Amino acid sequence: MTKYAFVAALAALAWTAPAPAQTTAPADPTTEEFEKFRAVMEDANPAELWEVKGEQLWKTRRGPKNASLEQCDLGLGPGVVKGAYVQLPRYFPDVGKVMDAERRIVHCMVTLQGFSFEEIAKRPFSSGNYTPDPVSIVTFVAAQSRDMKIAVPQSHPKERETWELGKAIFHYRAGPWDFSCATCHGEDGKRIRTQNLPNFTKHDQAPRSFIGWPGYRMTGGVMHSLQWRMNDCFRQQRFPEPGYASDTITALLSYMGVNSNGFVYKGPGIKR
Amino acid sequence: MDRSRRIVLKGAGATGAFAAALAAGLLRPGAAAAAWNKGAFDAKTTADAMKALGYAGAVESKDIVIRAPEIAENGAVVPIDITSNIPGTTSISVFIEKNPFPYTGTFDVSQGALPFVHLRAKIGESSPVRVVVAAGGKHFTTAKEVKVTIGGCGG
Amino acid sequence: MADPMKIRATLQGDVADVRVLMAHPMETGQRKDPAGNVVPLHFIQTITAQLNGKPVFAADISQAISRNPVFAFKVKGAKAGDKLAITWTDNKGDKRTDEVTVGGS
Amino acid sequence: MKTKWIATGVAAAVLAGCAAMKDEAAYRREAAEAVKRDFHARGIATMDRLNQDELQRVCTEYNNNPPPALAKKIEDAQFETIKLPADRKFMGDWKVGARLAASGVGMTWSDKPGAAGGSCYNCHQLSPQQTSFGTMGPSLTGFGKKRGFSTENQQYAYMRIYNSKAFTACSSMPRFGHSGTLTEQQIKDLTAYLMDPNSPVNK
Repeated sequence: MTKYAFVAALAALAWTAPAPAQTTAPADPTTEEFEKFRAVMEDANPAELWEVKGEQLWKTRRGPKNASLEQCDLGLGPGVVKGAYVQLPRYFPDVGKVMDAERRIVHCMVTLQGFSFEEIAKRPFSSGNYTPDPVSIVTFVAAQSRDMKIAVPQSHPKERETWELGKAIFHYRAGPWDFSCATCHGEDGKRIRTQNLPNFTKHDQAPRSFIGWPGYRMTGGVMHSLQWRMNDCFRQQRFPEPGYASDTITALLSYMGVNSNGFVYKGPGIKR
Repeated sequence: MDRSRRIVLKGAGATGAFAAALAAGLLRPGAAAAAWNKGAFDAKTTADAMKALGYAGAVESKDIVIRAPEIAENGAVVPIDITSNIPGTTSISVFIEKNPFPYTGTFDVSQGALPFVHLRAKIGESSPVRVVVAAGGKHFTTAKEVKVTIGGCGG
Repeated sequence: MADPMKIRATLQGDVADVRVLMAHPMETGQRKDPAGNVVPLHFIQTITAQLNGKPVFAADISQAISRNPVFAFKVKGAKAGDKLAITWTDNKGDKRTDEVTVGGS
Repeated sequence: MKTKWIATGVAAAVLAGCAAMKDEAAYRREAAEAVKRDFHARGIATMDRLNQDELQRVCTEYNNNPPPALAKKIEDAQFETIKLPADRKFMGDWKVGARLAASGVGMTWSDKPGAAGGSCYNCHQLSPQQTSFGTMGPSLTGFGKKRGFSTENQQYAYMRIYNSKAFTACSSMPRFGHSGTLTEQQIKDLTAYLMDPNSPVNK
């Protein structure tokens, strides 16, 4: 049967196409119920346990070079942690690259402390009782930007290019299921199951994800950073695995971060 | 053994020295764990657990307030606030009826705490959360249903 | 050794509002690790709190309490500068005590 | 003089327009290069997954909104990919379909080859009893009851699941048959879940 014969047969049955899905989300009682308890959960967030751990790791002399991270330059000068997280990703002249927070921390662990990037990248995500050091450290660093405005810079040409690249990767459809990041995060008011999907192309919604990370994830009871969030999104996207602390991840975080500029960062979050 | 008696026994040595001994790890954990009611914790039903705790005759009360989500965002971490408005409340016990082992814990507030507790529990499937309050040697109870659903991509 | 607790004890009149975060896996004995092996039961069983050395709150709990447990309770008759100590003990005999000053940070 | 200014202005505008378009296309090319450089194969998720087919390329380029003629061309080509069951029977077991509809696994690097569900509830409301459902796609509650339990509608459901792009060029819905995610029998079971009068979807 040709397509047209088939469509004609359907039409003969006076079958009408379903009304298009609603473009604006109706008031969603499930979401409202979750929101009621969000403040309760945030008030006592196990993420604080990793803030403490991360601070120790930041200050302790470790690694082959027996150095602390207190000379690490997160963009505001060596050792300046306060406010650094909400201004990342940014361009770093010493490496000629844009780096996100965790990538920069790992860079400092490699250059200042002598750790091996390959070793860190072998097991970069939390599972069970294991939390990689960069995850604890980024939790500490992020907490030092609590209640500060997100201000990811776009003054250097490389920063603007990185944002553009992030936008293009965000919209890149591929894989067996034809997904891009935008498939789930390019429309307003959509859900997967009961989980809300912020539209990252919109300035008012992008912060809804960016602000919650690093986050204590109730599933598994582990601490996760944005590096993990990007990794697991690509898994769900049915893509191959993105490299840890790679240009692709930095570009996506640049896209999300800049789109969140002007909003107040609330510190490490708690996630479903 | 009655929980409040256990606290009194422990309270007998409750001086700065006791706290210091605890902090220094001098007291054997076995001493503190002696009264942990294994029979109740191992019970497969709320009724059996309540029997093991001596709560079998608990009467329904509107003076116990349970604040928990109607639908939990994640069954692994369900926030529960319990406040008892019953005068003389000495302890608050929690049972998650559909969990494999319903008895979740007892919070002793007889030694100077207000009759309130916040906890976060694992709820395997939609279930009533039952609370039993001990007050003046009597037992009171109420329950609230918490729904647990599938949240994310499921993969 | 177990990681430290995070305790906050703020003062509302003469009531100390206590909130505690504990680092503990709270294994139910039913979970499997990625290799498919059952992770044995491992959970906090008892919690006690002392205000200046005097017991003020206690709990017996099961493995159904969430991983990395969070509790809040309220202690009467507290004043700024009081010492609040919390101790937990788990089913393997591991234990941990941490202390904060009421009304402190 | 004046006309020259205008002419220059127009030329500049055209140039600027071209430059902007060129930039976007350049970034799209760069994105394709970046992912191919930064990603690695893991489990069943091989690197060839990053190569866009014609449909993926067009949908990316037009932000899922291609010109109508191009959309029609894609839809016609996708329609041709649909393999109907040899026995022309579209209905399987709705009970098996119910399990497939609720399963979100399949095709990720942590999944085993061949182990896949339909992920239907991630995006659609189906049985009114299931309160946990996504809203990315339209509600399919009462699918068969509303449309009529005809063979044509069974075939339509089968085709939609097999290759949704045959009807909407840049639909968000995966091509479950075309991509080899679901077998013919699994698509039949899902069709039954939508179209069987006894299925909870139609209750």
